[in-house]
Amino acid sequence: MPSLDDYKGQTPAWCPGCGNFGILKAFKDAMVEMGKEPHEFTIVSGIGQAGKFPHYLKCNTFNGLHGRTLPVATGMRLANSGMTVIAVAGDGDCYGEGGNHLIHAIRRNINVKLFVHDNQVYGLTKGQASPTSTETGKGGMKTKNQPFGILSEQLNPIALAVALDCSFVARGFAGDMAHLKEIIKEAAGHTGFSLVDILQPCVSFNKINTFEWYKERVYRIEAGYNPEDRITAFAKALEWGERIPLGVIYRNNRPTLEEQIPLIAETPLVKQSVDLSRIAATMKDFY
Amino acid sequence: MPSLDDYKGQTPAWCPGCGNFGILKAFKDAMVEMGKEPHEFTIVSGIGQAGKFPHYLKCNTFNGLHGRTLPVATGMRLANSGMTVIAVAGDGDCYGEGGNHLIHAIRRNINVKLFVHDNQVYGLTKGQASPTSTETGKGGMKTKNQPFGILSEQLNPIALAVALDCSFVARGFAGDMAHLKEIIKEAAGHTGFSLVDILQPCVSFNKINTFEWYKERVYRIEAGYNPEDRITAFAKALEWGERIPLGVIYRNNRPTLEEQIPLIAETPLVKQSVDLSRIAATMKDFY
Amino acid sequence: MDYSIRITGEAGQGIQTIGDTLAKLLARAGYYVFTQQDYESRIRGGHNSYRIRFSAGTITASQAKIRILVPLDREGIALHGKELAEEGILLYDSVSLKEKLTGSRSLDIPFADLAISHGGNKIMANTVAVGAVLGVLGMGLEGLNRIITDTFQKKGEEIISANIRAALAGHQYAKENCPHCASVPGMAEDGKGKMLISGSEAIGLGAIASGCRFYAAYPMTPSTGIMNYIASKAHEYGIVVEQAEDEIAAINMALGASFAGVRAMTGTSGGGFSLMVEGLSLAAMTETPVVIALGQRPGPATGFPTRTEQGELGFALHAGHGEFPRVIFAPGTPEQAFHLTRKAFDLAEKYQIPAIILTDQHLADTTWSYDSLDLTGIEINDYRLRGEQFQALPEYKRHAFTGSGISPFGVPGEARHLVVTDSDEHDEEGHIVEDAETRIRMVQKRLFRKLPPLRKEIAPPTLYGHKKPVVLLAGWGSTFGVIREVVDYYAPVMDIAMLHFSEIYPFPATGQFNYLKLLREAELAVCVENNATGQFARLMRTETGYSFTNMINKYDGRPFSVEGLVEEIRAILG
Amino acid sequence: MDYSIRITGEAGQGIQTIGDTLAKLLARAGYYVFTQQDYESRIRGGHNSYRIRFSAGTITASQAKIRILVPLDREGIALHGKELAEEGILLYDSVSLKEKLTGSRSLDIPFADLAISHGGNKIMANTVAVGAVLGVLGMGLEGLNRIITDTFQKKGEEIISANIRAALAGHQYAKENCPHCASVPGMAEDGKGKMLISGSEAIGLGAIASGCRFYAAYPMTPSTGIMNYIASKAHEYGIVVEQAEDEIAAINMALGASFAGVRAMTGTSGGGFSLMVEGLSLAAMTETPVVIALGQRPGPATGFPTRTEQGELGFALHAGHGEFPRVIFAPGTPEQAFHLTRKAFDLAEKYQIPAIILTDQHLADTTWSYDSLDLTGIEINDYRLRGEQFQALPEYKRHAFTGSGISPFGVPGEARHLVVTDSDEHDEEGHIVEDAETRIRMVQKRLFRKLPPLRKEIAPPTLYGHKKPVVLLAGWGSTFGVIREVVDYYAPVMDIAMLHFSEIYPFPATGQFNYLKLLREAELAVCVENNATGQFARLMRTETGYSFTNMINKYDGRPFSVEGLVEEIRAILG
Ligand SMILES: Cc1ncc(C[n+]2csc(CCOP(=O)(O)OP(=O)(O)O)c2C)c(N)n1
Ligand SMILES: Cc1ncc(C[n+]2csc(CCOP(=O)(O)OP(=O)(O)O)c2C)c(N)n1
Ligand code: SF4
Ligand code: SF4
Ligand SMILES: [Mg+2]
Ligand SMILES: [Mg+2]
Repeated sequence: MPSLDDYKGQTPAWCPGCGNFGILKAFKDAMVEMGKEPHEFTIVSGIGQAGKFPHYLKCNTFNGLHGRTLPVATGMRLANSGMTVIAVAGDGDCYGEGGNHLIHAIRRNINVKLFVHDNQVYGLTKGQASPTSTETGKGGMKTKNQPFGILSEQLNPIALAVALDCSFVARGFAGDMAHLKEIIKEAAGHTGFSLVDILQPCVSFNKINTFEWYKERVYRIEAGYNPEDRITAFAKALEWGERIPLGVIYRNNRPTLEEQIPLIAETPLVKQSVDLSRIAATMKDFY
Repeated sequence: MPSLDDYKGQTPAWCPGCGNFGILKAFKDAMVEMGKEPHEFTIVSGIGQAGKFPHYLKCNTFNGLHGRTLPVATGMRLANSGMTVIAVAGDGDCYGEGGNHLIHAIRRNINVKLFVHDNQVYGLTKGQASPTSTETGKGGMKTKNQPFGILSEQLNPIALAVALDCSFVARGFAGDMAHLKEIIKEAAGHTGFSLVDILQPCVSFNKINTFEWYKERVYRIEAGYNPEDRITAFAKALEWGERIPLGVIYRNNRPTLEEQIPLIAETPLVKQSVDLSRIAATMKDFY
Repeated sequence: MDYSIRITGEAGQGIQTIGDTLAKLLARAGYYVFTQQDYESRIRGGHNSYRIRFSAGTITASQAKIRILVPLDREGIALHGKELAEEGILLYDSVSLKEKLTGSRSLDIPFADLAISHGGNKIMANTVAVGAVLGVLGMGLEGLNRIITDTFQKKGEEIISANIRAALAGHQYAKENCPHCASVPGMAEDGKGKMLISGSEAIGLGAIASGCRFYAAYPMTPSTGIMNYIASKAHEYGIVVEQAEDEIAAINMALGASFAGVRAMTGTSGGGFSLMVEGLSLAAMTETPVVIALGQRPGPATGFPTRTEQGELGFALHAGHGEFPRVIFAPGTPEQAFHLTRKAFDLAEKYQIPAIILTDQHLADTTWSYDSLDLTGIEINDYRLRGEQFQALPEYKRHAFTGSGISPFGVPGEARHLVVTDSDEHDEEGHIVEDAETRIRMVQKRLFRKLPPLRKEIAPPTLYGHKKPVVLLAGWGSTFGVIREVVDYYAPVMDIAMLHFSEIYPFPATGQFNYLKLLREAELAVCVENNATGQFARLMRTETGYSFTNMINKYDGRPFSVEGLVEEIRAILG
Repeated sequence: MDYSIRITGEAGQGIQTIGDTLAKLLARAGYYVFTQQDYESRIRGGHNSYRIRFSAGTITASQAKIRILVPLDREGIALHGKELAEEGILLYDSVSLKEKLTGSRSLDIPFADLAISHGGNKIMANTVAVGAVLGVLGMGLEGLNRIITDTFQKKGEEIISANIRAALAGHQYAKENCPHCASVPGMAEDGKGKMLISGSEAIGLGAIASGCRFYAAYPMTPSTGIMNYIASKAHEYGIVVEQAEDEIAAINMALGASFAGVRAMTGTSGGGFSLMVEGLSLAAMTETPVVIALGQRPGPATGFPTRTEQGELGFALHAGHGEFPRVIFAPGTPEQAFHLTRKAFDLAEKYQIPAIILTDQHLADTTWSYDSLDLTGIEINDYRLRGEQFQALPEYKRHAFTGSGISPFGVPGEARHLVVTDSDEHDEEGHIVEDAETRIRMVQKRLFRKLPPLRKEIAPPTLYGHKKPVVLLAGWGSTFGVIREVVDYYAPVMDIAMLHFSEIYPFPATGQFNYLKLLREAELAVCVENNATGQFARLMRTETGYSFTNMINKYDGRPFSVEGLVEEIRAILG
């Protein structure tokens, strides 16, 4: 059984007080509680503060490009469907640069767990608006590179995911580690593409959506809530502002991409040996 | 006043019987009825059968890259907010290659009219699955390049647009030209980003979603329907299969991007003269 | 014996089926066959053509003169009629074309009427036409009947026999009405069947024979053929084929699969490759092997989607931000394509770098005939650390500095060791760093340590023709076939040879074969390129300082023809 | 008078504010100033440094020897202490650093305590430090007080006076406790203020002065500074600045705006440029002008996000599928950046092509001082057809073949004429074609007709130093400053010069200035590049056949230092 010590990675280069620390803690705790060994999973991360995540614990890691976590993770799962593959991305990373891959990863229902460190800002590049930033006119921040303010409507990733019939959609909060840990475990246990949008205060660049701001608004979704009804889930997804729901918002049991490919339904591709004995026979097709 | 003759373009290279002819006809009729002159609007199109559209009528035209209609159209509108800008794309073009731009154009609410010729297939490249193709296991087609069938869940562009709070969302059908014409006029008249998904039978490569298939299923949305309620719209958006609604599914009055930029709220950028007399004064900032 | 058949028609009229059937029959009959298609970027209408050349000897290009012309459209007569040989014949259906020709070189065959009267349906007109061509050639119908039986197996006995009757009707009609056609030999002498394979299929087959297990791509002409071929063998060979949402996803998926431990590939054309360029750079930084088939077509931008050009050599060479090594192969024939695809996979894995197979629409879509492809030595060197072997290591660092310069590449999950990599500059373990010392060593490892051994792997160019040529025609990639035929054409009257480069980068050294000496000693050294700017000539100058005496460039979107190139060279010779 | 100040600390400790304030004060006091920062890709923590060099004469690089070192972190002492000059002084707060130094070259100033006791809040420790540096330099506080007043205007009188008190406390403490500091002159002789501008700001200012009306980009270090600067002037100059969802969108937006009739630009770094490459090719095919600022940083992939390299010359030159012309400028100074940005806009519009401004993190982030930038001739040539002039044309074809080779470019909507373009190969009107003849003429128009006049626009390289040099140091882009200083260093003892290329492509002709002769006649011709492979040297060989006698390459992600380059040259001299 792994212990927290097995998960000790490099010293984080995050700012003191950053919400990412809470996510890191919740994640490690979840892995330890699930008895997952570091070599049993791979994290694919992008570029941004969130992208540095895998360096700060221990696991197989592919820290790729900004915005491209999901295609890499998809290729990995198809090649090795025995491996747990986790994608860690920033809100800019995943909803901005990588938006198209999100749409299509959800459609594929590749069994990847996506954790978005959603600080509603571009952290690493010093405070530009991200897709989830609130419009300046609606109380959002001002940025240096947007002379007319943030004008695009704040993206609601949860509503987007529900609309795309995403297999598992949840929201967590870096300031509620215990709850977040449970969501991480639930996502990891779910079979199918899982999006967990994690509210993550950026203490350096987002002076609006602070720990306090979130704490005043978030609530754990009530017990009787049925996350399997898409219309209900859509309505729940639209909640934002005064009250922000935390927890599993939508879930279904669509078959995963991997399950639908007979070739790898039993044995991961990487475990199958290559047989070239039939090449000569195949060449005969051309006669 | 323009007449249909003013809109005579090149001879279409589409297959005889293609649904695109109906769209072309409806579009020209709409323009003529609206009294729009060819030089008064610009069509930005992508690559695919749909992308050839502007060559087959008369108008200012930027036939750009596969998937990139919306950014080009956005740049155009920002530079010339006095120009009507229409984007014409294929389903592969706009929901596949260009999916990210769709998300963000909707968020921006740039006042561009997007017409998607949705034939649920890649026409020009000879019959691969598009994002809106039905899964093979659910009655969809078989393709040459997908040995395990079409496995990704069929994209619902209407639901996606509603989730993103798109300013105007409608569905038309190439086989119901009169109705389509009205939708085109309504979209053109709406202030805000407008997505019109047009069901367009591809007689060469989509042997499933034929004119007949659609005709059996489509219906014009009932009179009392309220397209301004987002939850209702979401429920309506999910209708597909037995019954497919045609008409305006969702609409709101969000301010457009152009309206929110004070600089161009009155006069289009392209009409404003450049004044360099203050450059010397600006240089003084550096002292 | 060296004949050309040309079938023309609108897209959708079925000239591809007619052409494919005839080409297959001729190859099965033992002829050397070469086919080439010319088509527009549309699905129906327009004007397309299908050329089949067959001969008792090796052929590697089309020829202009047509022996049998079968126009299914009137444009075919207008555009190609003048290319009909003196002894040639034009087979057409005056009723369908609404045009009646005069003169002894045309034969009016009522394809549609015969189809209706013998097959019961106009749809079989193309079958009648195939039968008629065989009749003109004096070949039997057994082969065709076999193909009909195979093709319509699922449609039932009825359809099969109707088609067989239709074919017979065309055959008889032609034989009866074309008396002077009897002179055509019915069979190649040796009677041994040839295989017929396109460039795309050869790359696909090469990938399969390299143990490729993952292919992700977004459709784009002229690369889609590779995907289709590999997809057709996916079940049999255990290959996951995934249509990506865009080309960025395609290459990143391939990198994910490769990192996970399987051989992975993607393919595209110039526009899609443009989108893959960031991923290419990622492959380099993370030292993740990947093979990319880049099928060129005329650019810039969308250009001519269905036509050919060699316009992206410079781009392939320099694509990607930052500095890193790569391999670039530009096969000249399907045979080379097969072998070089295998070599590309091997080198990509061995050196943990990206390898690019640079083809174009011409090579992708033409089919060539061979007795067979050489399969000796088809085996896979597995350069990855797996299972026991990986677990047994006392410690493991993905990007370790080693004696060979190549870091050990373990398959994640196969041992307790962690496999970590990063697109940021990283240390031996794969974690982010900021310091100058590590950076220097990593650049040296990724770049300077790999290049010299990599360069040793590269084979010199091929010399075809005279061993001490006075006239030397240089080329790369898909011009192999046409240059070779032009050399044959001029060989009787001058000391001429072809110098063909198919392994382009690292640029071949001269140790094994001093091709520079040959170039310098030739009186005329002409660089023949299917592009406007002479990209290979430029590369040659950069790499060796050598400048060709002459250049022949073609940039109209069409491949060189033998006749055209012969003329261009004649003009140079003066 | 040639002094260097270095401030070090963790990210977030405020060394940038201290550095900016001091640099501005020194420039305002009439000194020539050069600043350079070294920072990591993180927001807080780590170890950063800010160098300020100032002098009575022109300076274009940093120097290693530190006259005043202000470490806000202990690492600053460890890493930079050894670079402290004999006469230098180290100002530190032993309480905050929890470390007490001995020796006469350090001065312990209780920054934090003085801030609390005089300003009332520890937060003013940095103000104390600035005051202390001024005290050490023997400069007055008037300038600082003005900056404090400006900066804290919105925060109110209270804060302003507290800061002024804090500054005074630091100033007095330093003066009193640093007796030998009195020897430092308080003012530059001429007393005339200098402007201080970074490469990024200069490009931004140049864009504004070119009539740029649209800037779309996605944030990426080190190009974000350009966007920020232009955004800061958007209201004043009527510029729409749009943050795109990705770089693909950014370039396509710029093309849309450009087509619509306004001058448009985008900026990015290598990774983002990789994503723009397809759009670049689109610009070429549709002949839509666009200016792209490409700020290089060490690659491949993410590399070193905040560091410098000249690794993308070959990429910028060959980026994009298909063959097309482009302009590439690589300014060596902010002044050049300003003027070349203007020239880039002009040429892009005149020839309807993409123009690339190739900089790097070093040029982007260093600030340089000038008496002023030359604004004579700041005017805009409008090459578009608008309003009456456009409407008056009897007919109009966007891609017409003309005598000059340049097609008329009308602004859509300004006349009844339609403006049509296509990424496919097209006819004069802009509609899709498939034929060979049009293709040939279009390639000739886009490529061959434009290149010769374009090449004539390109200025030759700059020669600095001896007119008949025995040692010639060649460079391009951001190495201008350091090479220039090295030339000055060696000038007393040898005939040395710098040959600097800032207009890179089309490669400068030799008609106006036969730089090749100079290179060939030099005994040593050294190509100095901030990359691993010598990309400029390669380009020189390709374009001219000339090979440098020596190369000096640096690829650790750091810019050359004067001292380092002096040593490397000494090693070559033997
Ligand atoms: C292709 C590309 N474009 C831009 C960048 C620069 N960049 C690095 S991180 C980042 C955004 C960071 O925001 P987010 O993804 O929200 O992550 P955070 O830092 O907030 O965790 C950007 C724009 C890049 N590395 N690659
Ligand atoms: C970057 C890029 N990738 C791929 C292509 C090839 N391509 C051209 S059209 C097309 C798809 C066409 O499908 P769709 O957009 O649905 O349009 P349709 O032809 O069905 O109208 C593709 C993949 C391309 N031109 N550019
Ligand atoms: S900038 Fe924001 S997101 Fe990044 S480490 Fe600092 S607090 Fe966290
Ligand atoms: S392929 Fe399909 S979409 Fe394209 S023109 Fe033909 S019928 Fe229409
Ligand atoms: Mg973020
Ligand atoms: Mg389609």
